[in-house]
Amino acid sequence: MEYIKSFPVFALLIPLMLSFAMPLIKSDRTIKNLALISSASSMALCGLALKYVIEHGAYKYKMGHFEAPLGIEFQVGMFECIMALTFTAVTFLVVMHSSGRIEKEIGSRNIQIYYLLMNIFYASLVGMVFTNDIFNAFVFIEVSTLAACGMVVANSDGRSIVAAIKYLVYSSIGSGLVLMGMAFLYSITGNLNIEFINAEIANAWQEYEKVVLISMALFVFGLGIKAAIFPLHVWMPDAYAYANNTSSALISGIGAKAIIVLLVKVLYSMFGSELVAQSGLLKVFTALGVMGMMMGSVFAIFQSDIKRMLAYSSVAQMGYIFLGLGIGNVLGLAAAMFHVIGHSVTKALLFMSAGRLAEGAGGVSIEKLESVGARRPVSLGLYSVGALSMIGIPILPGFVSKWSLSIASIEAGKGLLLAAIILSSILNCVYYLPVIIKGYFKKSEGAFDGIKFTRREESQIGTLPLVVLAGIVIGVGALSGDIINAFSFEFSKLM
Amino acid sequence: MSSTILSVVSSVVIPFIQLFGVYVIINGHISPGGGFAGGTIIGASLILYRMVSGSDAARNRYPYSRLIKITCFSLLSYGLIKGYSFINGGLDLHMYDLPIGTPGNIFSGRYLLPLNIFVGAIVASVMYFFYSLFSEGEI
Amino acid sequence: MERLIANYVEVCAIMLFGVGFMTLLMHNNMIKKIIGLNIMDTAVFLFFIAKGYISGKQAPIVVGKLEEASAYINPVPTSLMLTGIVVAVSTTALALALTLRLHQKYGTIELDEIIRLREA
Amino acid sequence: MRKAASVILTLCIIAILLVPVSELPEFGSENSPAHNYVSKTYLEEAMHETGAMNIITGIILDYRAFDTFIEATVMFAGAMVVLLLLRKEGEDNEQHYS
Repeated sequence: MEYIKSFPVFALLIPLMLSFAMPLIKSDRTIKNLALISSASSMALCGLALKYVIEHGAYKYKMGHFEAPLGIEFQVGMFECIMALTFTAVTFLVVMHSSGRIEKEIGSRNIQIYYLLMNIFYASLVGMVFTNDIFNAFVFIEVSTLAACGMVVANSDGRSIVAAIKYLVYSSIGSGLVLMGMAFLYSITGNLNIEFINAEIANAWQEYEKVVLISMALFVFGLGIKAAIFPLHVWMPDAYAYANNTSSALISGIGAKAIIVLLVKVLYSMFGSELVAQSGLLKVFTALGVMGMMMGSVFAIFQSDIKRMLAYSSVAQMGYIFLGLGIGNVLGLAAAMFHVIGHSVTKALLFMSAGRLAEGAGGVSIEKLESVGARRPVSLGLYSVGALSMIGIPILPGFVSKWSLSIASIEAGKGLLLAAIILSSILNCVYYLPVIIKGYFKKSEGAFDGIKFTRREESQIGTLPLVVLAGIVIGVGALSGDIINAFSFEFSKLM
Repeated sequence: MSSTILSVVSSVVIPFIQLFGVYVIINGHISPGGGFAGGTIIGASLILYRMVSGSDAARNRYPYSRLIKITCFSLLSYGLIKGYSFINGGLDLHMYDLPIGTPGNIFSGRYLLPLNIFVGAIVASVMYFFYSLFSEGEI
Repeated sequence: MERLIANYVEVCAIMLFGVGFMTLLMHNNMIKKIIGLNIMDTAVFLFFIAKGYISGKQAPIVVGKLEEASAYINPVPTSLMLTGIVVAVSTTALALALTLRLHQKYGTIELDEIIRLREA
Repeated sequence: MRKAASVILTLCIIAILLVPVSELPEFGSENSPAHNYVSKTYLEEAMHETGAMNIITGIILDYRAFDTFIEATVMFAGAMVVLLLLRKEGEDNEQHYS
């Protein structure tokens, strides 16, 4: 009896159970260790589940005693396991990096509740990736929204409260639309499991054509608001910029990505790819993608605050992902999902190293970052690794996803997108390179007095997770070949 | 708000409200109601007690430490019971399960009764949390 | 068109959704925005439960003997909406708590004044 | 200007949503696709498999118990965030545990 089949469930239950135990524990040190243990164990369990799936293929895990249409089930496949492993790995490194500096960021009163919300947040993302039941995914979206909102206001400064309210109002509208879409879908299919809905839609399609189209549009708009695509991204820059470094690294790194994974599951395994192609949604995605890439980068150029710049660059990268969805062929989808992994790892690295740079330079504005390399050599080095990946230097994941997106668009006969990809990459350089150039080469007066040129900036423990994350970024770039093949094999079954 | 009429009437009414809330929770799997409805009723009685007898008396009677222990204990045991039955069912281990019993009486239904009680406890203390945090900012 | 009159409950639910959405967009006061959010949530719950209703059937509670399945309404939407209501309660409590903190910090809960205060 | 734009936006959202409503099965009709074998199985099997006379409780606490478990976490997370926001100084840890 392979107990390994239930590992995804444990990967989700352990952080939830530990978060329920946290209010009873009083010492902050134990709470930090608990958070570290729970994210490490989730990562290990997801890794083992991935190993099992590689050997034995995908399987469905029924939660409790009842089969699919009655009970809830988990779909544990290659796509889900790779995504869950990425999310838990990023969380583990963010938690390890935050344990040294959380007192500085949010004061020592709310540590207990902060780590509680962090545990609930990433457990709900793992659940959102694995679940095969649409209403269950909706409840996971709600938990991740509430926990993310709590993490944004943890540093209780006025601007983060305004950002959190905007975030909450927008995602409430989003979840209202998703629930309305689910109501339409339930009224014509009668069950809530993704595969069963797909089967029911196949024969209910002719009779209730408009209902299926409208519910698809509601799902796309609802999840689009939560994933912050271009025109609906208004809440995102404030939420990422004014939250403390750890929360913005976590929420931007994996928060919006799980919604994209859910959107792909909803579109391709619930509605079916021919329905998606027929409904003209691909043109909408391509348009949103191109607009997002352009406008996101343009906004990012004019930002003076480094964290807002990174937030707008997230909007641009979301544009890449939607461009990949809009191309419509298997390679485009695989490239988009690879970009989800590459971007989630790189963005977490960028936000954490940018936070350290801001501390070194004593402020978030980019002008202050002149010759910050003297004070924070390691952080700036790691920041430049992330920035080079974003720009698209070969070997790094950013380049691989741009490269495969352009191949996919040529294959799909939409060569015009090539121009958009190249133009957006140039725009990326315009707003990523200045920070590196300012940091290393510009010399502002008074920058060097009172600094002893030691190689170590501060605690070695603090920079270890960042170095490991930079290694992972390079590793993902190196392993990109078989990740994309795995995804293409997986999506060729769905297409 | 601590006029004698209010305190006398509430000291008579609150036990019956809580009794009714417990009834709704216990009979959740037989008659309409269940953890959520019963929990809200008990939460309302806690709020009524806090309103009438003032926050100091309420803080002694329902201190934050006891409420957070009850909430965490019921969440943990909900997770343990249901985690056990997820693993037990999912892997078809057929390990020991509570008997279903005859559907009519209270101790029927495998884990329905304990789960209803835990959910009721969670909902009651969370409602009380919301009220006391919004009104005085402390529990 | 006559189907719209037959589905009058769903039409009212969608009207309510529009009312909630408009309240959300029109007003700057945070409390009114939260009221708009609640109206939208209630409209979605009404729509979902209306889909489960079968006229002339009783609630899915077995009283005495279990009658055959066609004597009861569809239990699934009602049980889903239990979860939806709890989600709406938590989101509203969170939004109200944030409004309270806004009032403590900026002295006002008009969103446009707060943005002006922040810019100044 | 903003008010006019939001009124127009809301009206066209309502119009868009009313289009599929005109195609949905009648309200309260017996044979709409939503009342398919899944709800029939719930109604017939719930009492035997879960022992619950109240079928709704049987569904939320046994068939779809994972849903209700996550939803209890929603409530708990909501309470914790409100506690984080509205807690005045000297509240939680300093209090002696009776």
